[in-house]
Amino acid sequence: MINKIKTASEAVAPIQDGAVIMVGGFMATGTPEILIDALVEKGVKQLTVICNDAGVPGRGVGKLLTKGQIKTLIASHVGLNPEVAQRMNTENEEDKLTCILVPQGTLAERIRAAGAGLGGFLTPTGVGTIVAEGKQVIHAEGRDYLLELPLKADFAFIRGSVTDEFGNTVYHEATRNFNPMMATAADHVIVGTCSIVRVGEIDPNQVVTPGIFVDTIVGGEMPWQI
Amino acid sequence: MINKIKTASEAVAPIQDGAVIMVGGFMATGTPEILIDALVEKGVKQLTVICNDAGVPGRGVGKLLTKGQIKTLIASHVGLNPEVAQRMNTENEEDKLTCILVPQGTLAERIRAAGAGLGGFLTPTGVGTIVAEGKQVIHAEGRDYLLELPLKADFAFIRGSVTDEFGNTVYHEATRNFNPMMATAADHVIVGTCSIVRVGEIDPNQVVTPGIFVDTIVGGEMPWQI
Amino acid sequence: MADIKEIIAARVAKELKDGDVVNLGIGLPTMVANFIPEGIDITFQSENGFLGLGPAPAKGEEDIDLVNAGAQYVTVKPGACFFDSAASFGIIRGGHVDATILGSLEVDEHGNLANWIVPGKMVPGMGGAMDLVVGAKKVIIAMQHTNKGKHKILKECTLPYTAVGVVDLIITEMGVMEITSSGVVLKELHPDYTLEQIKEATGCELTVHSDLKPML
Amino acid sequence: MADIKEIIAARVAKELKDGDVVNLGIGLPTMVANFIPEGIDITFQSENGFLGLGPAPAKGEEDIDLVNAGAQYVTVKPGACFFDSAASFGIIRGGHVDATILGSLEVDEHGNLANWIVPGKMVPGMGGAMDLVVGAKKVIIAMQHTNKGKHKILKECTLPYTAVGVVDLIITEMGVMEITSSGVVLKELHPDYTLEQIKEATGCELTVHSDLKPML
Repeated sequence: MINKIKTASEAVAPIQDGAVIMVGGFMATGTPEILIDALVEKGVKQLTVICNDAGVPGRGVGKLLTKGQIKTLIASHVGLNPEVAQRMNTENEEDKLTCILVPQGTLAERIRAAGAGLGGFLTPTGVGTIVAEGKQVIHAEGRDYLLELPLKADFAFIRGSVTDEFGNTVYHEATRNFNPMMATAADHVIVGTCSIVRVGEIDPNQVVTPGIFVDTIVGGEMPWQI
Repeated sequence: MINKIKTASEAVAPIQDGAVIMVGGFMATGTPEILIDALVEKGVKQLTVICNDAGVPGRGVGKLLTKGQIKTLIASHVGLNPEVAQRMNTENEEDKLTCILVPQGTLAERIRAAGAGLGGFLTPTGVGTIVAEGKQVIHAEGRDYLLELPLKADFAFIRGSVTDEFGNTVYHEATRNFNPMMATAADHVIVGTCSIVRVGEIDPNQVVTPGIFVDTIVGGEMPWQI
Repeated sequence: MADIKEIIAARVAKELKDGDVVNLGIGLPTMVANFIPEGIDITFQSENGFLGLGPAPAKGEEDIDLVNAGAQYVTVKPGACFFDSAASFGIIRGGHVDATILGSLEVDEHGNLANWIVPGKMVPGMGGAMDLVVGAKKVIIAMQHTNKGKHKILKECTLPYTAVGVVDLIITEMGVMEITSSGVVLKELHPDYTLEQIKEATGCELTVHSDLKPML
Repeated sequence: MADIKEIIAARVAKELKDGDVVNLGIGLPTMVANFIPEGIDITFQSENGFLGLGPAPAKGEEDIDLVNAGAQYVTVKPGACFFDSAASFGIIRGGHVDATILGSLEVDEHGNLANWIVPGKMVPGMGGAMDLVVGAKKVIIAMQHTNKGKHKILKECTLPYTAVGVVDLIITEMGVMEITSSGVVLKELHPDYTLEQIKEATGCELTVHSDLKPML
């Protein structure tokens, strides 16, 4: 079996300036902090980050934001991290953050669509709002829908609770959120996990993310990082 | 808590002639045979059945077919049940079966879309084939896709391995197949399950079908019915 | 006089029926859970990925993997289940949530809702609100009737929409209002206010229901 | 001479690389699993809902909840996982299957495939085949070169398509052929056959690769 286990700095080594990275987590619950920390240390810039939210200062993608590593943030909610507004409104063009807001259900579904080989989907969410701007409206079976397109990434940072050496992963409680979809929608998937076990130790009925989606496994993720 | 537990005949009592019924299972593995048996006994006719396949004679939806209760079958594969061809080609108009074939991935996704409130989705499957007939072709990001529409039903027959009294359900091994999507896409969902347990006995991390989707629970489903 | 927020939350709770699946927004709506009558069994959904949301944990008993969509520690009740965000919004958009209760900056007489952005000022993002109000069977707006005297219930929203034509019911400290095809209908008036006061506090025409009741 | 089906299956197995995810069709393709060399780790997908498909169980050790897409009893290997049909076809359509191996009634020089229906005669349905050939990174057709002498590799399919322009490789008992933008290229010829024989058994032009090798 191919050995997928690496250190966090080895895992993020292939990531270059300008990369598109999906980061699991919801207000940093379910975000692999060890991978974020390694990326902060590596110092790559001009990143496009796709994440439900902007975390909070000092946690999750908030750390990348503080370091000025994010050029574009695609998220559903950024209100709990005041740095987002500051960086969106900065007069220093080089530091300026572009923030693209996507309804949470649409964000989850666009990521799923990319992973599942769908060319898009029709959602009633956002019809008649500014979210509809520039999008095709399709009338089907008596109702208007927006055509939303798939969303892919170069890398995905996934946060597992238990991962076997093949990459099969389960998520504990509310840490699951965006992680399972993101694991399917990036060219290169890195799992930061709390516990690495041998192949066969996870009941096949309980696996949430199949190991075939996982390229790299990093152990040592903690239940909480400050 | 509302009591959802009924006998099989009580469970199928609301089903009338002409109903649209989704039936979980893949070649009858994962089909709730006790519910099929109750429907055979009830004798309703002119049903539209949505199922991956036609089962085999004497198992799964094959039993309904033998009794002439199905008017229209929506499935991806019917080749392993020779009765399908016989009934499609019968000269007796009243007994004639209409069979609508849908690619398996498209069938699963159409059912999911109905349950998830999507107006449809774009799939590359079927482009350039007779499956595309009558469907809108949408060009997105450099590729042609078929617009496929959601598929709903009046009733869903779901086969659980373990179900708690609220309806939370897990599926063993290959019995899962279409059951989880169908549980979301019908007005009235009936689970035939092998084992009914108390609320709280299933680990919340392992539930596959949330109990909110389940209207009726019928115990006594067996690992195999002959 | 009881706390205004408690008055609103208590009244909202009466809209919920045994067996309902309900999503509560952040802030005031969260308080609705405290007013569910005995014998009424509600399943609360948390859009970050579970059903069966319970009360806040006791101090020192927080589970760090278990927070609600507002990033607060919570508990789950027996019969809960966890799932991913795509499944969560499948439940929401698919019409499997009986009622969503949320606050708003503005609501108008067409049932349009504006609660996610104040251009040039506040850009928090819509989170799950756009999906919730489009998908839930019943949309209940629970909010203070005015913003320090400024109208929030209007003829036309002035802020960008969250969604159009989705609001079913508005519950404030002054009354209970239904959005109908002929505008906003006042069904209950709180005894602390007069008809004149609520009309003055409302930025659109308020039709008084022929069987107007006191809001209790 | 070895069994024709075994010759084909053994040659197909050589196309697979360590770590590949592979879906095997019913019939001949299923035999490919018997020819995977030591040290090559393949994860087999079963489209009815799992990864990590293993060999058939011993008589009497069948698990009734564990069958493949052909309704035969199977086993799973350590590291397997189960999922639903939507997830299964997400894996397939999403390009996460490295190779799909299936038989066919007809293939043509444009890479078009026809293997699911013979109008007026056989209407078994497409099952998962249409999704598999559109989604898998590599589509390998493993079949006997002709149907009792009747051409199966054609200029144009005569039967309704399963999909258009999807076939990468055709492996028969006579040779290994690649579908390119300039038609069907013969890359390997089985030593039991002459160039003339394979050309005669093929219903379209067969370009012989400049570095033609024996099929072993």
